[in-house]
Amino acid sequence: MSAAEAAVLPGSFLAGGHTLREWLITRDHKRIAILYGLGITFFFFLGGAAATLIRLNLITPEGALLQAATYNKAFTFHGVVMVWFFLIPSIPTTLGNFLLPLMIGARDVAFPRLNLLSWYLYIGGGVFAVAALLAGGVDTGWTFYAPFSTMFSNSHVFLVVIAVFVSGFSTILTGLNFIVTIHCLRAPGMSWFRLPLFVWAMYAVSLVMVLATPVLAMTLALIGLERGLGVGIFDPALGGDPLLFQHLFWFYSHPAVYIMILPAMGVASEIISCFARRRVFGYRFMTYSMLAIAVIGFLVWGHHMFVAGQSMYATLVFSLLSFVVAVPSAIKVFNWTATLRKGEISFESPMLYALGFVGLFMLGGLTGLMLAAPALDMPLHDTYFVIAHFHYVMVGGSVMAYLGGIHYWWPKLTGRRYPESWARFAAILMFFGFNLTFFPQYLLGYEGMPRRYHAYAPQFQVLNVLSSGGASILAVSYLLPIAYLLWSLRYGRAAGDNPWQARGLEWQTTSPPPTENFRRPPRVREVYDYAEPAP
Amino acid sequence: MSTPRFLLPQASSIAFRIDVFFWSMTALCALVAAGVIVAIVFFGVRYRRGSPAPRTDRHRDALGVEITWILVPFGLFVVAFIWSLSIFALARTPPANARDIYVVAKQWMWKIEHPGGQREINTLHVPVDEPVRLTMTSQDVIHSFYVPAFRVKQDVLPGRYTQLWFTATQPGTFPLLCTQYCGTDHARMGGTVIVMPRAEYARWLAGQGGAGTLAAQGAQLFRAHGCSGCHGSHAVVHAPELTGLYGRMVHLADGRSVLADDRYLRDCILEPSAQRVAGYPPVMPSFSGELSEEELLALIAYMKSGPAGVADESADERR
Amino acid sequence: MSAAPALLEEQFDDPVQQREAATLGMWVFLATEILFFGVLFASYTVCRVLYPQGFAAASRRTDMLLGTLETAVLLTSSALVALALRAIKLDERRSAVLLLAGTAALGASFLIMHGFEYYSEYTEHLVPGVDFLQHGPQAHAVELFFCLYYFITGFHSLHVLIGVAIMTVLSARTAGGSFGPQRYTTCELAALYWHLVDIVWIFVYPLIYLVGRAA
Amino acid sequence: MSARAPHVVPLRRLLWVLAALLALLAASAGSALLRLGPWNTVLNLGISVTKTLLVMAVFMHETEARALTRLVSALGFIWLGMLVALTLLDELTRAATPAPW
Ligand code: HEA
Ligand code: HEA
Ligand code: HEC
Ligand code: CUA
Ligand SMILES: [Cu+2]
Repeated sequence: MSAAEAAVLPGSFLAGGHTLREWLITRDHKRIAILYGLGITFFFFLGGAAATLIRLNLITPEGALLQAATYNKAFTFHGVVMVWFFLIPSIPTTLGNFLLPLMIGARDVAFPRLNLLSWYLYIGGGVFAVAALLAGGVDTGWTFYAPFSTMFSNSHVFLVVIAVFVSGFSTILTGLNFIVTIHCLRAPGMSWFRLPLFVWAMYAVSLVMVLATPVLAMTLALIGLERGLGVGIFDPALGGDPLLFQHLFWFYSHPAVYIMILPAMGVASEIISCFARRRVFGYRFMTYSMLAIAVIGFLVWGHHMFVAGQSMYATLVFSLLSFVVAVPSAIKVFNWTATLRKGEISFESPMLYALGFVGLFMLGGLTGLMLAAPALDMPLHDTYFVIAHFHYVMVGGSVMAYLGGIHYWWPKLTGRRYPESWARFAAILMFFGFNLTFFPQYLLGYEGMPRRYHAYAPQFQVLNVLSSGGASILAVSYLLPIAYLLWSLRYGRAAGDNPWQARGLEWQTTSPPPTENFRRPPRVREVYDYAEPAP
Repeated sequence: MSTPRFLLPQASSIAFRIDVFFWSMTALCALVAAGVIVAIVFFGVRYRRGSPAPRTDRHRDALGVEITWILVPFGLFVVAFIWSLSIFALARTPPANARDIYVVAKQWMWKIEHPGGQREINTLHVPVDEPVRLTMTSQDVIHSFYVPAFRVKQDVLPGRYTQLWFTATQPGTFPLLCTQYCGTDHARMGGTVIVMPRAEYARWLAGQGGAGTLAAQGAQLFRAHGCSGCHGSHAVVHAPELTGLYGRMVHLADGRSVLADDRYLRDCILEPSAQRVAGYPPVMPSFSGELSEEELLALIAYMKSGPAGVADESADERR
Repeated sequence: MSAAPALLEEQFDDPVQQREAATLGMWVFLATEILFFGVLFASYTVCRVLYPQGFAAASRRTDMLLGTLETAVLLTSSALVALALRAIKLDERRSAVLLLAGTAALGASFLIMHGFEYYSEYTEHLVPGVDFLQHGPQAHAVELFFCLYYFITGFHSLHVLIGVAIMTVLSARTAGGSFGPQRYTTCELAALYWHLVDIVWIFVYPLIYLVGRAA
Repeated sequence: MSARAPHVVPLRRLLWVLAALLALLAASAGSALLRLGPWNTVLNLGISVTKTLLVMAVFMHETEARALTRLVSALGFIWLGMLVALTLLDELTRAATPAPW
């Protein structure tokens, strides 16, 4: 960063305090966001490296590249890292940390020290995860199903459990911090229904983080204890119930998928509104639907257990509730579309990412609906159909939105513009690479190719090769932004305070913002006030 | 299934129904998705920045529209839910006349036992056009029994019985897969299901021999483990008659009534204290740890084998 | 005489806002605590529903007298913190110091009593995974119960231990004049924490010690 | 911490609550020795809930708290309720093999 800082406004949060030490003890939410950004990028590429191994191995039906045990460790590590060390913290801790106080007109989050502590916990958890990898890896799948994880696996389950446990506290503290910040630190005049949808998304996601993560932490602690002691409550030999583990795990992990998608929804709302130059259609419904997702999302976890031996009554209820939770998502998709109507739409790169998000999230969500029907889940469960479903929502949805947000707020973060045509190219390449990678997996799933297989029947090869080919395109499209964003730090032209003519409070301060965020109190107005000229 | 082909065969009675539902859902989703994408493209072009399209009244919300697109999807979801459930209910309700076959999973193989005592590993022979009910358990971790051509799948758990049924409709050979991650060789834990015409199947069964029927093996165990010492008709201990027990409702000491199914019999043997039968002394010991999963299945097959089976053996007890 | 008002951190506009933020944060934290323990209670519920008699038999093996005594101790300590907070607000520093020290002492005595319990269970071979030797029809369910017993009470004792440490420090700091009518948020938050630890025990008590006592 | 004097709970109220808590403790210990069947558990949990409400209302000052605080303090319990309820929905209805139709 240091090269960029010379050109940056004096008094910006990037200026002053250049030493490593000053960064590592900072309490400025903006600097903490940057620290998180570094960690998250690292883990994304680590998880991506594991994905590379997976896709390379699956080019041939025999799985020639990796041995079975190694393959199992590869996808486990891929899942663990991507979920807990990349996607769950991604948007909240980077964009959220940076923007939340700015958007509500505050000087910082409510508990800056806690914020820094969260980062250290995240890194501490990450150290354990990497340690587990170096020690030889773990082979339970990211779901840690008992009794395999407790009594049978002889890999480093313990280290990974600690990794996730520790990073769980980071998530909890971040959520707690955001909830209190939004409740207590809004600028005068910033009423609830003037909050940008991104802030609402942060609020909803924080609720989920705070109420779901403790359950995961404790459940994994039980797994660790059971492993250590050789007995425990999931142990079928004692009459314990392995399905109890699945209940507890999915009580967290289904809401966790909404931890991954809600922030993405918030980002998309900001971008679409800005580039359509129009108030988000159905603003209130957008807020209610996010809260509905956050709450109802807690009541659907059993749809991961339709064929696990769950009772029929439970299946019935969970299936119905899974359909119900799709309704608020439908509202959102339709409202984004309607926001385009009568807009003045331009297609800068953030908008391309946002529209890509809407389309791919929709496709992933719709296949989620199919899985929510037990009659279809019976053949499709634990096949590549499920893999395709969740990569559509998580990679096509959340990662797209995350990158869109990075591009949209890049000028605010750094004061620089990136090369726009490269950015558009990367976005479009990503869209194609993504579909090529994951669409064939729907077909594989329908055809009956199970997941977590390091070798497969020969008739699946064509589709698998297509998928691997797509993954290499995808890899390029992820490396591109790294390259041109880093380039822009040094050579990008100055962005000005509000390059997109956007309306949020964060655009009323300088780019990059000063340490205290606002030099003079921002003017709070109706949200997305594109009918009026920019202040 | 040696030749690669695109569409999976529909080789069970339920497969067709599931496929119809699958493609209907796919069509519905595709329609909705196409609608949204067309709308995005249309708006994107018509309202691109600088286009002359009229934009009066643009910042308005519309309550009616919102309500519509809440209620219409919800309605469709309810329809899908009911349709799905009607199929799933069928898929989870084995017909009473189903042929029983027992499955024991372990890392990384499928062990199959037929009521006639025939055993096989990683292959399952079934007759065509006859409902088959699998009673499954695992010796170690969770596995999942999946036959793509039949569109059926059920996890197989340690310490518990789960059930799966199907009626195969086409003779042939179909892959059998494990779909619950179970350790290193999860991907190799496969096998085949061989569907045979009935006559051929009968011949196959007969040719397998086996160490006596499963029930007969069970009868042996019943004596070897001392069950007959209490449950035999001449035993001194006051213990319930097991004749015709299977399928009846049993009244328990704690006031509950439960159906005497496979699971119940298993629990009675392993954890008798958890369900004491009303009116008997609580003296039956637990046999957990003494019997393997296969032996348990044999005992249960024996107790299920009807009044004749059990009565004969108690007659045996007269020595 | 009384402590100066707390420093205002830069992100807050005024002390009221700062206090509200701290209190809200604490309550959110307590909600997560409930869910931490919640996993254990939910597991307990499931296992007990599966093995009602086994759990009754196992519960009879616990020490009801000690359990009851421990409950009384914790309830009293909870009242003491409430009184201590009141004393701080009224600027009665001496009694506040004593009350906080009393809370810590009661917490410590709770832990000691629990230590005795653990020890006697150890001698009775009731510690799953370490030394568990029980026979009889319900042995498995008893083992399950004692797994949960150790998870729940162990996790709870950890909380008590942390609470004792906090109360000791607060007592010392009160003596040093850190708190007073103008400055008591820290104490208030610590008190909330202690009450929650108490509430958890209020549910542990009947679920662990009182099952099947009448049979 | 405003200029106003902080709110103080009357001494007597605190002592009364302590007395009530100890009395309830005695009640639950005593009732556990009576043969009430499943009602033992119901009664005991009922007593626990009462004690909790007392602690929360008086010791934790919830009677004077903002609505927001009360809501947050209920959240953990509500979510725990959801976890237990839906898990039990599975566990309690599982043994019955027959489908519900
Ligand atoms: C970001 C993450 C994310 C998101 C948002 C979702 C969203 C949804 N998911 Fe997904 N899911 C995962 C991540 C996610 N999922 C993961 C990681 C797994 C696998 C875990 C594992 O086993 O490893 C999984 C697995 C999974 C399963 C279990 C599959 C199996 O293992 O057998 C099911 C089953 O019901 C399911 C359902 C749903 C549903 C109903 C939604 C809904 O929320 C989707 C709602 C959205 C829409 C429906 C689209 C927009 C709506 C419209 C355009 C409306 C109009 C439509 C009509 C009128 C038809 N998911
Ligand atoms: C949350 C996020 C997330 C993300 C972003 C991704 C991203 C990707 N995932 Fe992953 N995936 C999961 C979450 C995620 N995944 C989960 C939870 C599972 C389940 C695990 C389990 O079963 O337990 C899973 C499982 C999974 C499987 C199934 C494995 C199996 O069941 O056998 C596959 C197979 O194709 C796959 C592929 C990919 C690909 C190609 C990408 C691509 O999008 C990745 C593209 C990125 C890159 C390719 C990085 C580019 C960088 C480089 C190329 C440099 C690399 C450096 C070196 C090689 C030295 N994933
Ligand atoms: C010491 C005597 C004794 C032995 C040995 C014994 N049982 Fe039992 N069994 C009983 C009694 C008494 C009951 C009824 C009380 C109860 O449910 O525990 C019973 C109940 C049962 C039941 C439930 C019957 C019903 O009506 O619901 C089954 C099934 C059963 N036993 C099977 C077996 C099998 C199989 C074995 C051997 C592996 C066995 N028993 C060995 C005494 C015994
Ligand atoms: Cu057995 Cu996978
Ligand atoms: Cu889910």
